[in-house]
Amino acid sequence: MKFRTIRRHFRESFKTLGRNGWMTFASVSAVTVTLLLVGVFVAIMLNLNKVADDLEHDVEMKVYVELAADEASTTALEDQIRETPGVAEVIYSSRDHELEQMISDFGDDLKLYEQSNPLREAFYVKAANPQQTAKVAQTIDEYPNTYEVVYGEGKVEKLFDFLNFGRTAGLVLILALLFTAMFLISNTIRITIVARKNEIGIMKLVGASNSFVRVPFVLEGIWMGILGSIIPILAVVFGYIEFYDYAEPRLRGEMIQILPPVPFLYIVSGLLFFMGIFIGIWGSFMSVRKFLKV
Amino acid sequence: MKFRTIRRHFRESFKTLGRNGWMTFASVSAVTVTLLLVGVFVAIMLNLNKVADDLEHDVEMKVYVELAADEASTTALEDQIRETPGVAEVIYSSRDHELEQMISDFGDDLKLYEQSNPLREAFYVKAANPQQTAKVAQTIDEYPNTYEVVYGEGKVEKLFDFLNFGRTAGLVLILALLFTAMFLISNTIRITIVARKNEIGIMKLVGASNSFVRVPFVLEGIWMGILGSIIPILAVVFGYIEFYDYAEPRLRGEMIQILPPVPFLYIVSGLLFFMGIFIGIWGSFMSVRKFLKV
Amino acid sequence: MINMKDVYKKYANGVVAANGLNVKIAPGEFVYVVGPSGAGKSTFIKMMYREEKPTSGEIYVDGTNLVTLKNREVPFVRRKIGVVFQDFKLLPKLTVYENVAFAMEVIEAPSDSIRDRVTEVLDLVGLKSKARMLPTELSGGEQQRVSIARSIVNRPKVVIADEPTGNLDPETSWGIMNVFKDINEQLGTTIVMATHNKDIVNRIRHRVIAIEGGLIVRDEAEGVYGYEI
Amino acid sequence: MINMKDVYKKYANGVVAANGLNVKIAPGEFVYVVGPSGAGKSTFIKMMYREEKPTSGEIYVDGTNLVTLKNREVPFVRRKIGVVFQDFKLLPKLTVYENVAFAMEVIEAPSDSIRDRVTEVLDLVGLKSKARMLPTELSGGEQQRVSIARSIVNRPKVVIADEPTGNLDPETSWGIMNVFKDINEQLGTTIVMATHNKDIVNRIRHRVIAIEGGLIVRDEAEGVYGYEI
Ligand SMILES: Nc1ncnc2c1ncn2[C@@H]1O[C@H](COP(=O)(O)OP(=O)(O)OP(=O)(O)O)[C@@H](O)[C@H]1O
Ligand SMILES: Nc1ncnc2c1ncn2[C@@H]1O[C@H](COP(=O)(O)OP(=O)(O)OP(=O)(O)O)[C@@H](O)[C@H]1O
Ligand SMILES: [Mg+2]
Ligand SMILES: [Mg+2]
Repeated sequence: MKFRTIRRHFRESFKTLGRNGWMTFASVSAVTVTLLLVGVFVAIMLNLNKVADDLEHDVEMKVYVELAADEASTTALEDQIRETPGVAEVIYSSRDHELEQMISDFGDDLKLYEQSNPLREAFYVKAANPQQTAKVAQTIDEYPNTYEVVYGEGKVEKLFDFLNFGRTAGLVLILALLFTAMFLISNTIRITIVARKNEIGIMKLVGASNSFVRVPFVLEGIWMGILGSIIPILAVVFGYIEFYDYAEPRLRGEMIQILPPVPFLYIVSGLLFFMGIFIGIWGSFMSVRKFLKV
Repeated sequence: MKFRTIRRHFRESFKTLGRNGWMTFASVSAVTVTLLLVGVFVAIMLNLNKVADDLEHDVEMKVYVELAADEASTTALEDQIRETPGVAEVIYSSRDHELEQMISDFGDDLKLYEQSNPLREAFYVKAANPQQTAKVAQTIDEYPNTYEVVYGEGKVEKLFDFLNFGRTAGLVLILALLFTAMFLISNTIRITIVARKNEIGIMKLVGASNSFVRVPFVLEGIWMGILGSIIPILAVVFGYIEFYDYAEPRLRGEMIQILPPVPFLYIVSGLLFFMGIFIGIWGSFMSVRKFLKV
Repeated sequence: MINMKDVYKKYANGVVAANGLNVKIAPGEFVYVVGPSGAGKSTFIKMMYREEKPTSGEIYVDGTNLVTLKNREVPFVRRKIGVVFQDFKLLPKLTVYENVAFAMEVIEAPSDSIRDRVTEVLDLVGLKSKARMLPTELSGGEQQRVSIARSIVNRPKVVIADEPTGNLDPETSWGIMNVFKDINEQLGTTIVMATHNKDIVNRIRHRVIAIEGGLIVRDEAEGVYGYEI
Repeated sequence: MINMKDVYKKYANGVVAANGLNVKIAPGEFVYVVGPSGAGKSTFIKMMYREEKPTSGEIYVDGTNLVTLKNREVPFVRRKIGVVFQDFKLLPKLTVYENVAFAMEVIEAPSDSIRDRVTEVLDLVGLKSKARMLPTELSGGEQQRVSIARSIVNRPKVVIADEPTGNLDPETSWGIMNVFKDINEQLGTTIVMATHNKDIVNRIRHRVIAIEGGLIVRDEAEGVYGYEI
């Protein structure tokens, strides 16, 4: 293909974009609306995924220390727990701290125990992989000076089941949505090209090769993909920043956090942009192909 | 319009549906895919809404009874609480029961208190409208024999904020999705009709009135809407029943429940069906109108 | 039947295709419209059934003022007129039979009269055997004859034909001219026919309106094609 | 230049439009194809640039076997042939100028030679002033002339014209015939022209191939239109 032909194809693709006015608008707006949908739902899903992770990481076990243990052996136990494979975080809670906790849960009446605290020291332990909590708990339970390890057996397994189900469902939904988006956009592009089937036939009859017919269509597809991804990207970027500014201060100190805009928004924008271009190319390419056999 | 003309329009609309083969397929599949998306997300959103309701209804306050209160005045307090406007549920918890609870939360060491239980009797109270919990708590706090009312002040407000935000966001998303679906479908229908703009012009030039041209198109729109809603309805109905059969036993006894298939699925099916038809009619009607001025 | 007064037509791109036309065509007349390519014949004809609206001037068809006519009323005027379009304008998804029948369905004719009449006119233009074919399966001349059949199927008061023999061989053309002659003489149908066919104009003598550059340059009863080479 | 051996063509709907055609057309020849409407002229012509493939038989154009030709190779054969289509086949979104230029862009001609040549042929068919218009803004005859301009713009070895004067008045038709005559005589272009124009065939004498019902019924050098009425 000569350089002037490439230039001609570029010129042609822009010209057609303009002259097909209404059809171009229909395609671009289909791309826009669909990518907007994808962008919003991807943003939501990624954040829900984050919430699931946070919930999961909130699972901890409580290790009660033998009453008989002296300070040195307690420290030794702490070190041992820390070095246990799979342990991510160990927080010590003194007997006084435990009592405070109990008073706040069961009423001031218990203040009378401040004199003779009946509670044990404890360690709050998080597993690096929360789904391994049960296994880690079992290991720690064997250590000398461990009185008991509790972690909400039964409940935790249910939570994991639920989160795993949610994550799988979310992934399926996102994939379904991406597929749907691809289908809808390429469907729209295809109809606009079917409407130009006669034109393609004429070009072929006048001696145009397949690539000569196809390249301007594919370029058009690219422009439509780019045009159609602008609004969704802007909307998701500014919408999310707005949302983050609203939500982040309110969630400060909570166990659930949302994703910070960077690099999250780069990823979503990139996804939308390349999806737009990819579908534009793919939709045009496949649709034109059907009518080239003239 | 004569009866034979109405018959003719019906015949015509079916014929065109068949003869436009590819275009019909494109429109119907756009309707199908879009309604499928709508169906799945409406089902999810309605269930998330249910989850939000469940979480909200899980909010309760704990009313501690004065240690001095005898059985009669405790019963009197219970009755008084029950009759307080806005109270939905009152559950009595004896001192023994409270202690059991504490032992299970803070360890067996506390069993030694079984001899001299330091705890108070309590009532667990739910407000009819959970968002009124604070107000109800205040009222109950005034009653004689009430020692203290606690309900997780601060935390509960945050939960409500979060749930309200989630519900509003969900509503906005569903509306946006419905709007998007309408737009995408009518966009697709419009392009197929633009492709038939010349045909409409010819009909008009041969003496057809606007309604004569339009009725078969609108009927076609109806058939496409109906055809396009079949798969989504079946998918949502069977998919949800499947999901319900999987999830319901697992959630039995939990605080979170999912919606039972009836009447939920009737509502969603109805929504999809009428949405399909409505958009079919509307899309055709509006698109044809543009080309009738010949 | 048709009456144009001071009709001007300037297209959006600036071309003036009618530059002050004044014409009266009586009921039952047979009129040829001749002139070079791009002279304004089709524009002249399109204004008679309001495919185009004049920029200024008045047009009456069967007493109706086409310029002030409401959009809703246009179909009723068009039903009095059968048109053979220069580019045929067949409905691509309908068969030959259905294309012709369409014009009768529009006026809500009864089904059996549609069946009989459509078969009859298809026979008249020699396409009875192609009734079930789609326009894309026809030769150029066959398509043109479908357009002719459709224009006469409702026995309209006026038949307006834009170059109805352009794609026909001389023999078929004469056949079509006979059809026009019959409906003109027997039913008193007014016929306006734009044509380049010198043979026909010179051998079947009728009124000739010659248009050039949007102007009527000649209007003769029993005229000839002119433009001798 | 063109050589058909035992060519049959049966369309999907069962119509046999070529029923054993045997024809040899030498380089530089000028051939009229005549015959009644629906005889198979366009089919005969369409097979020469492979718009239609024959059901059986062999077709050679400039030595290439069109029947066994790979799809990829078809454009290269078509570039040797300029075609005037019976239904014009103009690209609706391109202006007159762009439509003609398109045929040159296809062969990757340099921009300035495109500009010069397109202007030249538009002048030849009398449409220089309409270069910036879209096909929908043209009269029937003007569209036909754009199709003619496009067919000759690349100075092809063969020009195949399907009723190129069907929508033209006699004077313009003669002008077009002069264009064909010039390229035939000066460039040695082979010309195959289906026509119903008796005047032209009888006055500019060339070889005449008469087709009826898919068969060649007459093939005369310096023939006449025949089919006298
Ligand atoms: N829709 C349109 N928009 C702009 N200009 C037009 C339009 N239709 C026709 N014209 C211009 O108006 C002039 C007259 O066109 P018209 O079709 O009336 O010619 P005609 O006499 O029918 O020619 P022919 O014999 O070639 O069919 C032409 O120069 C043409 O370019
Ligand atoms: N694509 C097609 N599919 C089916 N049948 C066709 C097709 N094209 C043409 N025919 C049939 O083949 C026959 C010959 O058609 P063709 O177009 O070759 O005729 P023609 O000689 O060019 O006629 P005209 O002078 O009217 O243009 C006709 O009877 C027509 O109905
Ligand atoms: Mg004309
Ligand atoms: Mg032909």
